[in-house]
This record gives sequence, C-alpha cells and structure tokens, in this order.
Amino acid sequence: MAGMTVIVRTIARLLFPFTFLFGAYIVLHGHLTPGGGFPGGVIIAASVVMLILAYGIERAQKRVSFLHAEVLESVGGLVIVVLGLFGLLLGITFLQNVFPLGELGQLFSAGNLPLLYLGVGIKVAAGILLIFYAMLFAFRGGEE
Amino acid sequence: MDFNYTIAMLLVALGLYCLLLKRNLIKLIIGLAVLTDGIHLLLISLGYRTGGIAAIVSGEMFSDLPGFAARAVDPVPQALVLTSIVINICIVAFALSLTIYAYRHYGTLDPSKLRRLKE
Amino acid sequence: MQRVLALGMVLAIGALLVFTVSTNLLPFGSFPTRMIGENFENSIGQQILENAPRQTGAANVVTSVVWGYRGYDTLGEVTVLFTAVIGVVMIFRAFRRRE
Amino acid sequence: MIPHAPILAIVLPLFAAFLMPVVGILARRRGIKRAREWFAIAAVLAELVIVMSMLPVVWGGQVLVYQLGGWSPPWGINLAIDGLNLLVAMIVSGISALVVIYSFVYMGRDHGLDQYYTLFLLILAGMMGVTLTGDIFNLYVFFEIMCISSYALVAFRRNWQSIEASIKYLIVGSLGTSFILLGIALLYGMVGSLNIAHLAQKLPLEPTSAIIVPLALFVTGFGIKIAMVPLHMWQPDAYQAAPSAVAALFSGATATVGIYAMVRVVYTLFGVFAIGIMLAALGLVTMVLGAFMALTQRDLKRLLAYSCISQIGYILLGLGLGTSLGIQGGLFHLFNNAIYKTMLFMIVGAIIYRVGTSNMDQLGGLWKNMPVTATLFGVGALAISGVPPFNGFASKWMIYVAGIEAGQAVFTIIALIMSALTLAYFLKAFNSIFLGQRPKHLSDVKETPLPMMFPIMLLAVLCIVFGVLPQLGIDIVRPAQEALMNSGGYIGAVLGGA
Repeated sequence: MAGMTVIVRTIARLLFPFTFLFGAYIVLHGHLTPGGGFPGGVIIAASVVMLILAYGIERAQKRVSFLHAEVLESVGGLVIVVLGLFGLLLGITFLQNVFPLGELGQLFSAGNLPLLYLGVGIKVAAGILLIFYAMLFAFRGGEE
Repeated sequence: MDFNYTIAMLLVALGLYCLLLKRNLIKLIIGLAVLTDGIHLLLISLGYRTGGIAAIVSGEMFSDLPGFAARAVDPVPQALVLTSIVINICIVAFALSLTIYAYRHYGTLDPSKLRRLKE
Repeated sequence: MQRVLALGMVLAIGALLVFTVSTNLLPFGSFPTRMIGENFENSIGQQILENAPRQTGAANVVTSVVWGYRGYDTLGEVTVLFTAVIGVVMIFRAFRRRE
Repeated sequence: MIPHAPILAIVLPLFAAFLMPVVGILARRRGIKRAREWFAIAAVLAELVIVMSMLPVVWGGQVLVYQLGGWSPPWGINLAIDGLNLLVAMIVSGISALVVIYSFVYMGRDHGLDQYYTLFLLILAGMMGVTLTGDIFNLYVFFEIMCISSYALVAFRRNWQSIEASIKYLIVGSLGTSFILLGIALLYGMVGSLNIAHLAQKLPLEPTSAIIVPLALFVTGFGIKIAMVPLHMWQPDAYQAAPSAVAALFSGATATVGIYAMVRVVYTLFGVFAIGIMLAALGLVTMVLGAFMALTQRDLKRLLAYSCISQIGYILLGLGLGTSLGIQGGLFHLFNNAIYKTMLFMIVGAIIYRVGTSNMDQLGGLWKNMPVTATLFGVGALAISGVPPFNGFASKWMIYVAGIEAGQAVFTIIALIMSALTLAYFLKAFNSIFLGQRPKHLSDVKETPLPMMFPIMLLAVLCIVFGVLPQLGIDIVRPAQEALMNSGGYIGAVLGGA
C-alpha cells in the first residue's frame, strides 16, 4: 500500500490526535457517561487505522508495529486480571472493589472501575488493530 | 401482541431463514448477526419502564437517588447486551476471516462447494 | 423440497416465538414487575438501581453493573475478544515462519 | 483446600493465556527452545492441583459458594461447586493435562504454536468457567469462549478440510449459542433473575407452557454442542479435520462440559425430571444412528467421531432415566467415556504421527511395527464396547440394569445390541490397521515416541483399574449423583447467605 494523496494525508495527520484524544476521553469517562472501554478502544484503533489507510502500512508500523500490538493486547488483559487479583489479595474476593469510592460524579471516583476500563481500552484498541494487521499481512506473502 | 417483542422475534426468524436457506457464506454471517440482534432487541425491550430515563445519574438526580431509582430503566439487560454485542462481533470477525481465507485459497463462497473443489 | 421444509420450519419457529413472547411476558414497559405463573416479582434490576450509586460510586449505573456486579462477565467478554483476535492471527499466520 | 481455589481454577489458565504471546515472543528473542510447551504444562498441572485441592471439602458434602466481587447471589455472580461440578472439573483438568503432555511431541512439527497453546489455555479456561459458574449468563459467556476457541482449533492446520469443517462448526455452533442466549433472555423476562439457584427457586415445579420454550431452546443449544442426533452434522467433520490432540480434548473434555451444562440446566434450573424420558429417547436415537454410521466409515478418525456420538447416546440414556441408578450409571459412563475416548484419539494421533494417514484402506499389518500401540488400542476398543474386565462394562451394565428397573426394557435391549455393534466396528478397525497385509512403504514405521505413549498408557491403566474395581469409580461419581438429585441443597447453599 503506497498511501493516498497529500490532501488525505494532511487531513489524517491533523485529525489523528483529536480522534485519539476522543477515544481516550470515552475510555476514561466510562463510569460517568455512556461509553467505556469497548467503544473508546475501537475509536483509538480507528484513529490508527486511519493513519494506515492514509500513509500506507510501513509508516504506520513505525508507530505501532504488529509486535507492539500483540504485547499491548496481552498487557491489557493482564491489567484486568491483576486488578482482579489485587482485590483477592487485599479484599475478600476476586474483582472486589478495594479502592476508595470517591464522590459520585467525579472523574476519580468509583474505585477500580476507571482502571479496569483503562485496561479494557488498551486491550480492545490493540486487539482491533491486531485483527486489521493480521488481515493485511495475509495478503503480503511469506514475510512476518 | 406486543409490538417490540414481536418485531424482535421476527428478526430472529428472519436470521434463521437466512441461515437455513442461503448458500453464500457472507449471507450466512449476515443472517447470524441479524438473529443475534433480534435477541438483543428483545433483551433491551425487556428492561423498559413506561416513561423511563437512562440509567445514568446526572443533573439534579444527584440529590434525588430514590427518585432516580423509581424512574430509570433496567441496567442489567443493557449490560448483558453490551457483553453479547462484543461476543457477536468476535464471532463475526472470526467467521469473516475464515471466509476470506477460504475465498483466497479455494475461490468460493459456497460452503457446499468447498468440499467438491478439492476431492 | 428441502427449501419448502426449511421455510416451514422457519415459519413454525417464528410463530412459536412470537406466541411465547406475546403470552408469557408482561407488556412492554412494565419493568420492575415480572410474572412467572401467577406470582408477581420484582426484577433484580430494581434493587441494583437503588443501591448501585451508593455501593459502587459510579454515576453510570450500567457501568456499575458491567464492572461491578457483573464484572466477572466482562472479564469473560474481554477473553472472548482475546480469543477471537488470537483466532484471526492464527488463521492469517505466515505459512513458513522461522521459529 | 487452597484459599480462593474456585476462582483460581478459572483465572490461572486465563492468566497463562494472556501471558502466552509474551512468552512466545521472549522465547523467540532469547532463543529458548520449547518455552511455550513447558509454560503450558506448568499451568495445566497447577490447574490440576487447584481442582484436586477442592476435593475433600466438596466430598464432605459441602457446596462451595464463592461470591465474586463480594456481591451476594441474586445480584452478583457466584461460583457454586457441588459434587457434579467437581466431577466435571476433575475430568476436564485431568484430560487437559494429558493432552498438553501429548501435544508436546505431537504438535512439535507444526508452526504457529504460540497461537495453539494460547487457544488451548483459553479453551481450558472456558470449560472451567462453564463448569464452576452458578450464573446462567456467565455460563453463556464462558460457553462462548469455549466455542470460539474450538472453532479456531479445528481450523488450526488450515487445509481445505479443516477450513470447511470450521466454517460449518461455526455456523451451526453459533446458532446453538444464540438459542441459549434467547432462552436466557426469555427467562430474564419472566423471572427477572440470572442466578441459577434463584431462578430454580422461582420457577414453578411443573412444566407449564411458559417454561417449555426456554427449556427447548436450552436443550437445542447444548444439544448442538454435544452432537445429539438431529444436530450432529458438524461433529464428524470437525473431529476429522482437527489435529488429533484437539480431537482428543474435544471428545474427552468439551463434550463432557456440554453434557454437564445440559444436565445442570434441565435438572437443577428447571427441576423437571419429567422430560428426562425425552432425553433418554433422544439418547437412544443418538446411540443407534451413531453406531450405524460408524460401521460404514473408512477413516479411523471419522469412525471414532461417530462412535463418540454413539457413546453420548449412552450417557444421555442413563441420565435421562432419572432414577438414582440411571444417573449414577450415566455419570460413571461420562467419566469412563472421557478416559477411553481420549485414549483412542491419542492412539489415532500416534498412528498419524508415524504413518501420516488415518485412512484404514491404506493401513495394515502395523502389529509388527507398533506392538504396544496395538495392545493399547485393543484395550481401548474392548473398553468402549463394554467387554467385562474393562471400565466400559461396569458403567454400561449399570445403565442396562437401570433401564430394566425403570420399566424401559426396550431401551436396555437396544443398548445391548448397539454395544455388540460397537464391538463389531472396533474389531473391524483393529483388523484393518494392525492385522492383515502390510503395504510395502509401511515396513519401517517405528513405535510411538515415549512422551506420546505416556498419557495413553496412563489412560489404559485407568481403564483396567476402573474395570476391575468398579466400586472405586462408583465412589467417585456418587457425590455427583447425590448432588444432581438434591437440587434443593444447591439452592439453599447458594441463596443461604442472601
């Protein structure tokens, strides 16, 4: 994939930070507004996919490579499981909310819910990207 | 005869029709998605309360939690559907990648032809 | 012949489902009440609505169900996504990859 | 008991699965050989230890209830472990451990083992989750994990056969899981709860028209997974196309989990022993059709797949009779079936590993090359056909007696005839693989490698032990049978804290 015209590239480059930020906002405000880790993660993945479509696979791979995505996905999953085990260590049971609940409606409230959503966001973004990469590489022959 | 429930079940029947009678892998996957969406629609409608509001505390509701509880819709089916949608996406993604693979290597989208092709 | 049989099956199942939802479920919009046989019960959702903001501290009650009350389900859901991704990567893995 | 054992049994394989891609990448970077295999073996053995540690408590008659996140039952999710769950968990973890050891050599020639072991650990986590959970929607979620990883594992070798089988399995299996979801939706609409014990308490005892539809949806959904007869068309293809190690896992563990889910939903959730006779009839049809189809197969793996269907029929027959002896026999047969079916699939895998085909027309006279394998195959074949000194006889005998005691002598007679038929097709298979003319190119085939032989031998020993001492096996399944018959105890234990 060689990439697209300069107009598309410019627009994509300008839009990328905003899309990424919007995805991060959705992830972090999952406990206050509609949304959460899944839609937010997909939006973050979409922002990277947009770059890939505009610039071609080589440039995008410098930013987030296949290997990075694979590791990030595992990390996202591990964050969730470790947070669950954290509850097991400090509290009584798996996934117990052991962090302070905070004040209703604030960003730093609801104990471990935002952290869990952060893990989900990382994982979903990396996962969707990985699916996209896997499908791309399938048509490029033998190389890794 | 309840309109919401009936439509949801008709969607399920439509998906079933697609699954039983179509001979194209993409259409089969669409049928699967339609079927599951019918079920999601049923689940969501089960939690509706007449005149209900979204299950998110906001605005003046912060100081009136009992009033909020008396007016909001059921959050449980929404959570279930959230889970189920992701599961359905996963199935569709995996099915589509199998389809792409089959099409690339065997050049057909008809599941019954896949067998005859190579024997 | 097979098509007619399949069509008949679809129609029968559809009719059965429509009949079931229209006779055995309470009408649309009657959320907290549930009916089984002659007993009327309250759904578990009502109690969650009453307790969730206090117990989990999240303003979005759906979130407190997703990661609080039924957090373990969501762990499963994340695992499903992981499974699907690994499956896709497996399907499209390179044919001769140096181990 | 290890503290928090119920949740650790599920989270450990999950954790290992999340870690596996990282382990694979590191192993490639550092050039460590076989890191993934050892990691998977360690995880599965730890899993076995955790499951076994729950044994004394549960056999002492206690129902272990674990509330996730500290939410009390009807609102949160809980794990509930009684004798039945533990029996299935034991089978699943034991079979998985053996299959992983077997895969060490068997899968050694394949590439993409990162994904193989990740999917393996995921399917294990899914099966454990289905087995131990006490929440109906959670059961669905973990069932879905199990299903998706099994679709992927069927397609692992990526030849046209496995792709086709995987597509077929995926379409049929997803239809089944959608039915389960629809059943859950209807139940939630009627009762307003998702906890199995809470639902069981609220649902009326007699099957009214309201609960017939969800029940039928559940039976259809789980029936697809265990290949009950009108819904079995995916199964032979999938078992034939999957690598033998995976087929062994499917026939031993996944089918067991499917039956567990069906029995749990029909007997505990709905509490309707009345429809058991329908299950028994379905089991009979399954048994007959599976046996007749197996008779005509020319491929050993396909033959085993059909005989798997047939054995599922026996189990359903025993469980469907609904008497305590019948359920005991059915569960004992479930246990035995996992043992010898896994063993037979492993032997087929060994033959494929050494010869390269499982087509019986191209095999013959392997007795001289692989005497130990041939003996073990003989043990498995005799056990599955119910010949006295082996374990199959003990459980089948219990089912026969239960059939007569329940006043269904016809069932017993048909089951006996099918048992003879099973012996016939296994003798035919034995004859055409290990006896007779040996084709020229097979003259330098070697014996099965030792790491592959070890799990097969272990299972063969178990076959003989439970055949000679059936009382031992009955003691293992009795807690499960008592738990299944005593759904009131389950409900009380789960909801007691609420």
